[in-house]
Amino acid sequence: MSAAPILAAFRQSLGEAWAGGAGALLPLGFLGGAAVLVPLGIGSDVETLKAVGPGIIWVALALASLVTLERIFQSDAEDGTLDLWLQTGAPVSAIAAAKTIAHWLSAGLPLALFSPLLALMFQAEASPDLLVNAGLYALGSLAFFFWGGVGAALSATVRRGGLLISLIALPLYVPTAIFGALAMSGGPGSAGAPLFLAASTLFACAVAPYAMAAALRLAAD
Amino acid sequence: MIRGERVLFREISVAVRAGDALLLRGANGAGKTTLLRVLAGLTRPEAGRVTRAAAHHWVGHREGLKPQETPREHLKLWTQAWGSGAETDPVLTRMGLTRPADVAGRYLSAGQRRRTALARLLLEDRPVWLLDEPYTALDADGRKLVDDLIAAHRAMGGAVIAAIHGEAGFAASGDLTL
Amino acid sequence: MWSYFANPHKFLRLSDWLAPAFYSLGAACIAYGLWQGLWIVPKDEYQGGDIMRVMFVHVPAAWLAMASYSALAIASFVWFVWRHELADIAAKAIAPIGAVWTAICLSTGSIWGKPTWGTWWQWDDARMMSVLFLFFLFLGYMALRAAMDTRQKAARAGAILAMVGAINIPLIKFSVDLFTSLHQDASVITADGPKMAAVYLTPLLVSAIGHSLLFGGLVMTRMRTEIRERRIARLRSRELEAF
Amino acid sequence: MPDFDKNAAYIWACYALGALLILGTTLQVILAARAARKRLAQLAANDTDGA
Repeated sequence: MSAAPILAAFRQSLGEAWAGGAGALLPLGFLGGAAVLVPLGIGSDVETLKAVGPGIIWVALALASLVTLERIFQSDAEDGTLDLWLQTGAPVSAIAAAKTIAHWLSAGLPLALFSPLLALMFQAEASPDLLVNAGLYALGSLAFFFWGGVGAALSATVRRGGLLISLIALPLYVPTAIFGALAMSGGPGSAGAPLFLAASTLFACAVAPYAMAAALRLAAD
Repeated sequence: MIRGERVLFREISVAVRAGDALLLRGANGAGKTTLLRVLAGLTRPEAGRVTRAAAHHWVGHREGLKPQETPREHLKLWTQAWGSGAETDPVLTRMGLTRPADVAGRYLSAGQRRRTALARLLLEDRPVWLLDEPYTALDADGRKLVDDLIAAHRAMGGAVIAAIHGEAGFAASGDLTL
Repeated sequence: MWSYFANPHKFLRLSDWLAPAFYSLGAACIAYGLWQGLWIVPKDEYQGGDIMRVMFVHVPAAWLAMASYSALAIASFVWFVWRHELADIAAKAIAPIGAVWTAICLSTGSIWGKPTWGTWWQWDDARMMSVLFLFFLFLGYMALRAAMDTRQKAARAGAILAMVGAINIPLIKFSVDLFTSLHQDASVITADGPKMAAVYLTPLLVSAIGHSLLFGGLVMTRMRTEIRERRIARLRSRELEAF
Repeated sequence: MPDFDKNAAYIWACYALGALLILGTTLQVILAARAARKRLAQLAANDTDGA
């Protein structure tokens, strides 16, 4: 067995994510748009915005992952590509993971890298901490994409599966959201939180591909 | 094999040898596609098993071509995925896809998409071809091309299992009516 | 052992008398718990006075919320590994009933919270949060099953999701505990554990047994219904084919 | 009726809600079971007619 099918799946997904010329701009616009609505909704009080800012970015990341994941396996199931990937002989879990990572690279990671700017808009002090936070957002969003991928694979053959993905993924997003927000709170107990965040992301990377593989075999059946 | 509450077929055994061409026949909904998918390992049979002694190619009724993918990109991708190292240009020429080679899938005609899917058969030499309605959407030229490909494949000792609804343009070595 | 229980006919015969037995015993236990809880048990000033009587509904519901998800996960696992149809029927039967008890747990917890904490919803209570996410797991499971077009697909998709949920529960629980422990130790509901006086413990245990029996009876009845529904579907499709 | 302190309304609300949900579920389950049994009996009767 070689890694060639896995690399090819990765490459195809990257191409797919960037198709239409928008690429990462679309999710970026989504994140920006969703985040900018918040001050309009809750007012422009500096202290309030400073307090809710990190959390808003987590929520926006979770939403962005759900929005981008809706089609990743569904389109494969519809156009017959899934049948081909299942017959390459490579582990389906590895192919599913490759596709998920490709979509994370084109939607999750750019959002995380963009987060310091948003944090500044939410009145955070400019400091190197914002870059650390960007790393935490990147780490956490990877878990979002993997768990969301499970929902996406399970609802690959369901029409209007987007709502279903959200319902399935929501409880699975909880640990990441909690550890992530905790790591940025600076309060008591926040010291260990980045480690917990990393551990829960690792857990997602280890478990989700197998669930995705089982779900994709089902989608093709 | 059970689909929903319907038993499609039971106790079928399918075996092909080198040079064989097996035609699957049956009315719409009889289970031709399902049997092919079972043979390809995509669908799990309720009972029984499939023993595959050789690698196979799969061309289903969905082409597997992405809307943003051009035929050339499609063939490159699968050459890479299968590690076959085949040249794509001769294949494109053989399939009559030179002109639309760089047109994205969403702008191709149904026949051109089908030709692209069939082109995968030439990327790597695999003994068994599983074809689901290979003539769909093809013009007379295209049908002739399919017949030629199958003839060449069988001459080289390959086997074909195809679900075909109408007339087949080649002499089958066996029929299986579902 | 599994193959014995996996036989739908044997199940139908067994549940024919077992389900009514569960119903009557469960009703008797719940009635005893109600009587004790509402009339007999003295109010506990440390637990906020009479309000702690809510515990005789709330705690059994919380226990069943967790037990029913465990049962769902086990049934899914058994189906996934051994493909016994009855295990899938059980999983399908458990989910909505489990969701109902989870909803009871959430709503009574919320009503209990208002006079004790002053709010209908306490984000700092780890148990309420965990049960809320459990509720979402149930909802997702039911929605996924409903979205699949054949029963085989519903069974497979449901089993995958139930197992993914089950291995995530410890992590969710841990993260929620961590989240709440940092804010404040708000748990007023300390009604669990053997440290409770026997006057409360016995009626509570009897109530919990009663709820469990009722739950078991309902699941069995739903399984019987599902077995019959599947037979109906089979007969219908046979009629269709005869045409 | 027992006499509770200031929180009587909350207690009764809890018990009422629990009873409502449990009885409602039980009713639904039993009705569904009956309907299925009846339909199956009907179908089975038709089946033997046809055979």
